[in-house]
Amino acid sequence: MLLSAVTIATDIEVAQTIGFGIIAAMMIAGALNVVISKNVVHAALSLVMVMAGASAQYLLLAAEFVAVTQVLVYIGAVMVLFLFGVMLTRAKLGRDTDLNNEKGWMLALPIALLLLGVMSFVLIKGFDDTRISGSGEGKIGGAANVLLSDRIFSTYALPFWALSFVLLAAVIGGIVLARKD
Amino acid sequence: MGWFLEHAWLIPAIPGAAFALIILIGKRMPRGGSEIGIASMLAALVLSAGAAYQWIEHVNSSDGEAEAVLNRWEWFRIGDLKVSIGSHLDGLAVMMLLLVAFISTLVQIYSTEYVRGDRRYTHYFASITLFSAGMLVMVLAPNMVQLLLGWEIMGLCSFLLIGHWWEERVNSEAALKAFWTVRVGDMGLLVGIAMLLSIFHTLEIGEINEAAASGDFDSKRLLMWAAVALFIACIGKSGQFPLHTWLPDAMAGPTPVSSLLHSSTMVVGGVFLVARLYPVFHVGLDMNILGQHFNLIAVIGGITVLIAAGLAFVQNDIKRVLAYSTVSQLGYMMMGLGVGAWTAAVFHIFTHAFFKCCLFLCAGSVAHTGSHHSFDMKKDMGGLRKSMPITFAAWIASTLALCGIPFVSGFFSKDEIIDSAKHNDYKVFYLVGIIGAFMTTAYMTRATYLTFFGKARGAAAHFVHELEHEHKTTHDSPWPITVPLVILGLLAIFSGYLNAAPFKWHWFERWTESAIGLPLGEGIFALPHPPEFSWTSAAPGLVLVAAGFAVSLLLCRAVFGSETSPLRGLTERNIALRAGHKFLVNKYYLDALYEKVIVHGIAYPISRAAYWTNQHIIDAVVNTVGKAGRRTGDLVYKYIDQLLVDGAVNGSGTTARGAGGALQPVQSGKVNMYGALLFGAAAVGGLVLVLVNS
Amino acid sequence: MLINEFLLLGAVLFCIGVYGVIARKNAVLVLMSIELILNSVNINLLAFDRLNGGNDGAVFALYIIAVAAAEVGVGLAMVLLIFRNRKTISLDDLSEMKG
Amino acid sequence: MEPIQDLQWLLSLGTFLPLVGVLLMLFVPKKDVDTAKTIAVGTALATLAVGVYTALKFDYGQSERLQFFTSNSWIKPIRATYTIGLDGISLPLYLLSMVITVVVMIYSWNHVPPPGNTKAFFILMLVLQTGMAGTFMAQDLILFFVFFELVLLPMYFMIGVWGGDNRQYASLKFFLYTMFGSALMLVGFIALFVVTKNNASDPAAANFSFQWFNENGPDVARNTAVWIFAGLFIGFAVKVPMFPFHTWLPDAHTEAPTQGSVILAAILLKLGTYGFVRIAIPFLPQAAVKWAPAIAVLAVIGIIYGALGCLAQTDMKRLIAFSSVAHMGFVMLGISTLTDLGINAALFGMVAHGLITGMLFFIAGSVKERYHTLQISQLSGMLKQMPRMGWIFGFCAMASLGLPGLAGFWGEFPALLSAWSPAQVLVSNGHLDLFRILTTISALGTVLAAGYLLWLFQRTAMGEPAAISVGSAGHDSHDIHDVNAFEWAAWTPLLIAIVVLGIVPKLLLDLSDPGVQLITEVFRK
Amino acid sequence: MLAFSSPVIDYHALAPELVLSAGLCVVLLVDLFVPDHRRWITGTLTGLFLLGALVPVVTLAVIGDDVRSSLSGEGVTGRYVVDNFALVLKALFLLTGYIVVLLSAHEIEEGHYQGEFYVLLLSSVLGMVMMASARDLVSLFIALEFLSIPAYMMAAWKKRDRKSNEAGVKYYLLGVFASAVMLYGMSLLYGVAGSTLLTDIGKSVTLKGDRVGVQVLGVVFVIVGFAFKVSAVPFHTWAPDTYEGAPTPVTAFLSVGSKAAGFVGLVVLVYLAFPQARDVYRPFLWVMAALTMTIGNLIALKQTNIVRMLAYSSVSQGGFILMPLAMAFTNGAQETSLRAVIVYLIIYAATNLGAFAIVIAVSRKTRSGEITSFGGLFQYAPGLTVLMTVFLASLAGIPPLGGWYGKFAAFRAVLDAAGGWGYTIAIVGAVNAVIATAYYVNVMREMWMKPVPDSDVTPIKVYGSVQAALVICGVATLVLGVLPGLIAKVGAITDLATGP
Repeated sequence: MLLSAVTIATDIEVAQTIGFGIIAAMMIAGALNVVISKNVVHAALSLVMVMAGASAQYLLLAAEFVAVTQVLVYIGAVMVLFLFGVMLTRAKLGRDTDLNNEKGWMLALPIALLLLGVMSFVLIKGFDDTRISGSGEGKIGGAANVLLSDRIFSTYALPFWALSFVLLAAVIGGIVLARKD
Repeated sequence: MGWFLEHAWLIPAIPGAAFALIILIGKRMPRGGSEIGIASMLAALVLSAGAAYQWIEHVNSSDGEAEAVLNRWEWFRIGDLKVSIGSHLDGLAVMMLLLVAFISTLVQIYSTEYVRGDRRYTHYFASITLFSAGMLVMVLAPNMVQLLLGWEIMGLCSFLLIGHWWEERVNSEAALKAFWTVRVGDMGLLVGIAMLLSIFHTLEIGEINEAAASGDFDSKRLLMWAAVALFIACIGKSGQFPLHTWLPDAMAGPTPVSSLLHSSTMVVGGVFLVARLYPVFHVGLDMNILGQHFNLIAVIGGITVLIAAGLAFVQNDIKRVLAYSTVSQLGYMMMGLGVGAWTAAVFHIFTHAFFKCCLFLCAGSVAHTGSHHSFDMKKDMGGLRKSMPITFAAWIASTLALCGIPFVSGFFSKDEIIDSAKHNDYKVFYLVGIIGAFMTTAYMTRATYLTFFGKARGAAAHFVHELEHEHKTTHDSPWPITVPLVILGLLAIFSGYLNAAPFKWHWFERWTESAIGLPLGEGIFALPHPPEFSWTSAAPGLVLVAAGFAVSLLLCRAVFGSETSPLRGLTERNIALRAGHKFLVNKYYLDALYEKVIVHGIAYPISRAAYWTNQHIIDAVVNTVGKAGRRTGDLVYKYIDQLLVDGAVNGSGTTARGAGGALQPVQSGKVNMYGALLFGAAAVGGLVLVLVNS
Repeated sequence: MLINEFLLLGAVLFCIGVYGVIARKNAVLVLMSIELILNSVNINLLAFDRLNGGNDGAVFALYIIAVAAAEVGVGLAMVLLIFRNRKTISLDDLSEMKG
Repeated sequence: MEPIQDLQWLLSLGTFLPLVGVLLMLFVPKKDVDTAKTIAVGTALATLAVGVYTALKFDYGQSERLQFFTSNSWIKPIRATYTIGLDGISLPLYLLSMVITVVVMIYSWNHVPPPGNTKAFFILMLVLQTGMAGTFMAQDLILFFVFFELVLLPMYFMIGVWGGDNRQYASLKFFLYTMFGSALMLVGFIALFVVTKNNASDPAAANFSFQWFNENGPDVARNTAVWIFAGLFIGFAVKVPMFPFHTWLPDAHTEAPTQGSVILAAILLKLGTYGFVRIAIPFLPQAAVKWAPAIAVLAVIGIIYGALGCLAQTDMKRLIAFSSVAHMGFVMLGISTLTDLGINAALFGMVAHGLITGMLFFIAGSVKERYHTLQISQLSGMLKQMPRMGWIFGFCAMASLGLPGLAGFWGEFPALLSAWSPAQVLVSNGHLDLFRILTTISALGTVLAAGYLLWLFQRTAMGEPAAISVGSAGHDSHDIHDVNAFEWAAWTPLLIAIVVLGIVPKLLLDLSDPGVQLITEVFRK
Repeated sequence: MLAFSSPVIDYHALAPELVLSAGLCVVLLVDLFVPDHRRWITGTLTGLFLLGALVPVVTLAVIGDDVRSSLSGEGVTGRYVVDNFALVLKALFLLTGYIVVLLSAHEIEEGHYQGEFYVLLLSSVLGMVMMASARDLVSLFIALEFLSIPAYMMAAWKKRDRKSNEAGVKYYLLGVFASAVMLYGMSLLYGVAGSTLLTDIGKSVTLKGDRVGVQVLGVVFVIVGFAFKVSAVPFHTWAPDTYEGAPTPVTAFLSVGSKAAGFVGLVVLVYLAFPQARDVYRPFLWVMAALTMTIGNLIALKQTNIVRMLAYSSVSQGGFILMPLAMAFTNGAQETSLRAVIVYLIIYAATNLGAFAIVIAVSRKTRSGEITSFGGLFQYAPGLTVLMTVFLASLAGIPPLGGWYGKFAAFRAVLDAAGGWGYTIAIVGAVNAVIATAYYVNVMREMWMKPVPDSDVTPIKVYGSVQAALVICGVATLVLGVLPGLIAKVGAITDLATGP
């Protein structure tokens, strides 16, 4: 809402970029904390930060419905699940030295860096200075959401219908597996 | 052309059928199948005689060269190659037919007595009948395939008959040795036939001979190799040096077998083959080395004559003496063929068959009646001339023939070979021939002396003693034995007159000559005409024969007979020194003495050495080759097959399993590892493909 | 704005997630790392959506969010299951079967 | 060459009749052994009767043409057809498979090896029969392949279940070897099809029938053909077996029950050589020319090597098994000459080897049954204890070593003749000397054959019976009895065939020659 | 405001899915009200619905000879297409599901959560059925998750069994990793093409221009996702562990249904989305095929547990299916390749399900998964032995059992493609076919030639449902081997091959 209200102008891009930069830095920091933190709860909270940041980025990308859904589903539901998971498995709430594989980083780091190298290489080469069109016309506000919902209920109706069954199955199965008997 | 000539195929067919009959019902026949065999042989004999008669008529009616009588049916055909089966009758074939049928008949009659009561009486007659069939098939062969058929059937029967008493290992060993050695030669026959086919594009003997004689072939070199290959087969079959060692061992078989197969008929198969394909050998093996024009056949034949004759001196076993003698005589035949005396060689086949067969049968008769189945001349014989007069007479007649005493059959054939060698410029072989004659006489004299003269020893002494006990002076073998002996003895004396050069009687030559296939006298591959007989050229040979007789007799008397001889004195002294007359009686000491005489004697060192060479080098080579083959088999099997080839296969299996094992650590069970693998593979795959594609 | 800003952010998040799933032993933390990856995908999709127009990317992203929720549910149910059976949620211990 | 299309049902009947027997037997309770045996033998006899009827109806004047021919669609999408037919080349083998099955079944009547389970044993034999007969009548590569492989499993079980002590290893080896060969062979088949299809002017007409390959195979480019031939070569060479793919054979033969050995020797080995004659050489003549020297060399190595292997054996059955390597070497030598003479010899050799080695294995089986051992060193004097058995053994040994007048000779001798003067193409490629050297070496093989066979005969049959067999070594000598009725019934046909074929080789050669002429025509120029 | 135009739905085309989803609800509800001793009702119902769903598949095949789409008017280019290709596979999935139901009847812990199990099974089958028709990235993704998520849980269904837990978790985690990678790839593809429709992607992914790298990475990552599903090496690691730990019927289901679904996804992608990206997918799939066959086989040689052995065997069988796929679009081999993949899948399904059915039947008595526990099976269960032999021989590719035709078709396809790639992989395949035989034969040997390990030769009681499954699989294996023409004709599935 905040950013979508702003009229589009080239100088705004600067602000957007700055905003992006700040949020991105925050997200990366959070993400790193998720994977290296020694405290499970801290990791979970960092994940919240990443999620929120992502939501903000979605707004920057003029996808407000997704952004809202992100907040609702991830921060609202998934994170709660995670925290329940942490508690139900009686993980230590404080620091825990037993979260990582021994020498796990020695394997993980090269792979991650290799992937990063490959990905950034192709992305930079492929989308060198491609710009996202400044105009968010037709994408902002209620009209955009209508379009989105039209899409969901016409073109992507079948997957949507399937998705409901996926969730049903996940719930049924999850209950069976998780319940104590 | 004549019924008998047209139906000559019946001659082998009847014994063949008889063989089958004997196998099937022989055991149930009153005489164990022998009657079938004899009947079939008689039938074959009659048919052969008829064929011979008609052939002579045929020759007489055609002036000049008589065409061979061919009667063929297609056996099978593959593409252009047609192989027939049937009969190819010419002088050579007719002569062989008659010979084989005749001798077979006599030997079978002889055998009814000789092997009476044998546990495999029926088998014996089956085999010997089959042998005759095989030999007749070979003799009649119009092509190489049929010849090979007969050839191998003879080999089989030889194996069966040598090993007739297979309960004893020695006999079966001898049978195997015979078969293998001959088989080694047969390699040459197989390859040789293949070569002939590639040279002449046919397997018909008539056509091959014609083409070879007329020079109608592509490569003389190939023809030479073909002849060499075929000759290797002849060496094997006819016991020529260096494949002669099986023949003496083959004496392990019953004596009639030795007389039929291993002296008179089968072993001349090789000679027959050379005679049959004479143009091939004559043209192919005509070598010219260092300006000396000679034929390989003659070389081998000549070597065999001497080597075998030398060996015959040191044998104690009478059959072995005769066996070496056979080898030596076969050498003569080969030598005759080699020096170009085709008729003489073939004639020698003819006469030799009678007297050598007779000699063997005599030996058998002696063993059967006089020496209690022993063939050891020194141990179990001696002094039998009075008690077995018929046998003795036959023996003497045959021995005379073998030694080439004038006016007895052997003289006419052997002398012509020697004469031809001289006449055709084979000087060395002339010498070989007369030296051979000398040695022949010498060893035969020794054998005769040991068997029939002197004092009866061992089993013979026992036999003589029993006779005295029964107040009889003679006890010869029963009639089935003596009748053949008498017939053969007479033939040994008189058969030679069919081709008696001194009297200018050349019937045999006239009747058989058509089979040579080569022109006489002129043309590039022509044969020389046989020499005119003259007593002067025969004289050196005769002198040597006489000398051989004399020397040998003296030596024998010195060792075994005369009490006044200085050599005898030696033994006297030994007795005096050592104590007692036991020395005389005891065979062992006699043997020792005999050995000493041999060792210190003059004539013997060479043959001793030759025998040693034979036993320790040539025979050892044969045995070693056999052993080495087996050993090689062992090694190849053990190391190459089981370790290498099999190992490679099993190894690859093991490697596969090993590789599987090596890969298992990937499957560590750890999710993180799996994840790392998944992402890592995706990253690497992405990287590689991105790099490749951009 | 350059699209690469978002894409590279996505790439970085992706790789951090990958690092997490490999290096982490605690099952819950691995699940969290996966969420990082899924988020990076969403950022990508939305950036491309913005580039291409047509809302497909946004729809895709929404579905991914839904599926991710289902997956997390299932995942945590399984984590509880193994915790109940083994009293630990260390993935290291899940290696009874191997080879 | 237009095939003759009368009596189209006959071959299918002959091939699949055994399966009807199998179906019937499935309903027989396991306990009711006699009924099962009766059905099995009855089926085999009925099959043989069909075979004899086939032979009677065969037009011998036109043996180069396929007869009883029929062609139906089978697997349309891949253009495999159900094309069957017999000509003079396949008829003898087709019949031989039926005769051998009957004979083996009669022998099995009271010779089912441990662990028993007669019903299953007979079922396996019937299934084998279908596979064998089918292979020889198939006129389509895929059909051929299916039948070719059909024999694999029954034989595997026959060796593996009813075999000797080391049966599991042997059967597995047999199986894997054959699989290895047939996998590459299948690749070769398909490659051949694809290549011919792509070359053809009318690719839509392409199919897997032999006829198609006969017409289009020779046009394949030589280099490609050589590679495809390699695939086929390995497939067939393993089955033959040629050196160095032979090592499965001694093990399989040694461990197999008598019946298995007989079928293996008599028919299964022939599938490989038949494949060469029927498939590899006529379809890819240009590659055959390239490969012929290599095949010849391997064949001769096989001859010598097999013989040396025999000399080293201490086990009678293993010795006979090794002799197969040598004999099949002669067959392959004949084939490699690419001449009518050589290939005819090979075809004759196949039948002859089937009869003779089959007999030898029968004897080995009966000896084992009586003496409870096949160690040559423990056998002796068989002739004395069982004269008939001994002489039959001697007879077969003689036949095996290639004595003229018996069947074995006509496989070896013409092969040698042909090897000395191989096909004209080989001569013009400069292989004449090689072949001539090989001929000489292989002639040595005949000597070695005489060596090991007679040596075997001497050691086992001659001499006095060994102590072990006269009752002192823990079992009764009344085990040792001469040839019994079932054995006579089973063996007599084979023995007669060995003699008859030996004396009248024309019987087979006239059948096969016209077909062979067609195959070798191309090599004569 | 734009008016929402409701899509016109072709209910006939969607009927199989609808029947299944209805079945899902019905089973769920019925389960609530069925007393414990009547639990079999749920299983039977599930089976009936699976067969019921087959009815519209048949009618669609018979009536609708043209291509349909769920949303009328989209035709071939639709996002959800019902063509012959899809129908054949739908039928395969439904039958696979049915056989798994038959196998599950007595195997899933009796009385516990049977209803829920069947619901999950139905969902998973529904996901597969959708997969066969999915023609855009979103549908593919959803279908994949739809079939996977229930499968994760089914793998862990034996709740008290630590191995089963482990199997579920591993499967789940690896599955999520793989779908994460795949999603990233999909996002890239979407970014490049601007559309989620596979045919549009097919037009854009040309490996030309600046964004080659992005395209390549997208293709690779997407393939990785499906390679995981088909357990291609090196993405196979989960398979043995999961197969071993999961309840055996689930293992059968995973090794057949889930794998087939993965292949369907791969096929659709390769044929519709990547036809111009041959230089990327061919080497990638080629290497994977070679590795999959070889490594799967080599490790299988060492296995002592029958299920684990079958797991590796199924890994290597996957390699044989990948082989023709790698060579699609090489020298016009697309049609034979497609046919090879489908035929192979069908035959493999029949054979492998049969093998697992035997394992289920036998392990009820032996209570062991070791190969040695099959020792002497022939002595007390000759029928099972013969059937198992049939299945194993079919897996080994020995005529006249079905497997040979699958192998044949695969070889045929790669040789059709000709060239070095094709010939080389064919040789690799041929050699592997032999290695594979070794471990199949090992089991046969155990059954036929070894003694019974505990000398207990009481006959095995085989439940009726398992018997039925065995009969279906056995007959299918035999018939498909002798008359492969029956299914080779499903090669009218040229829709995909001729492509857009």
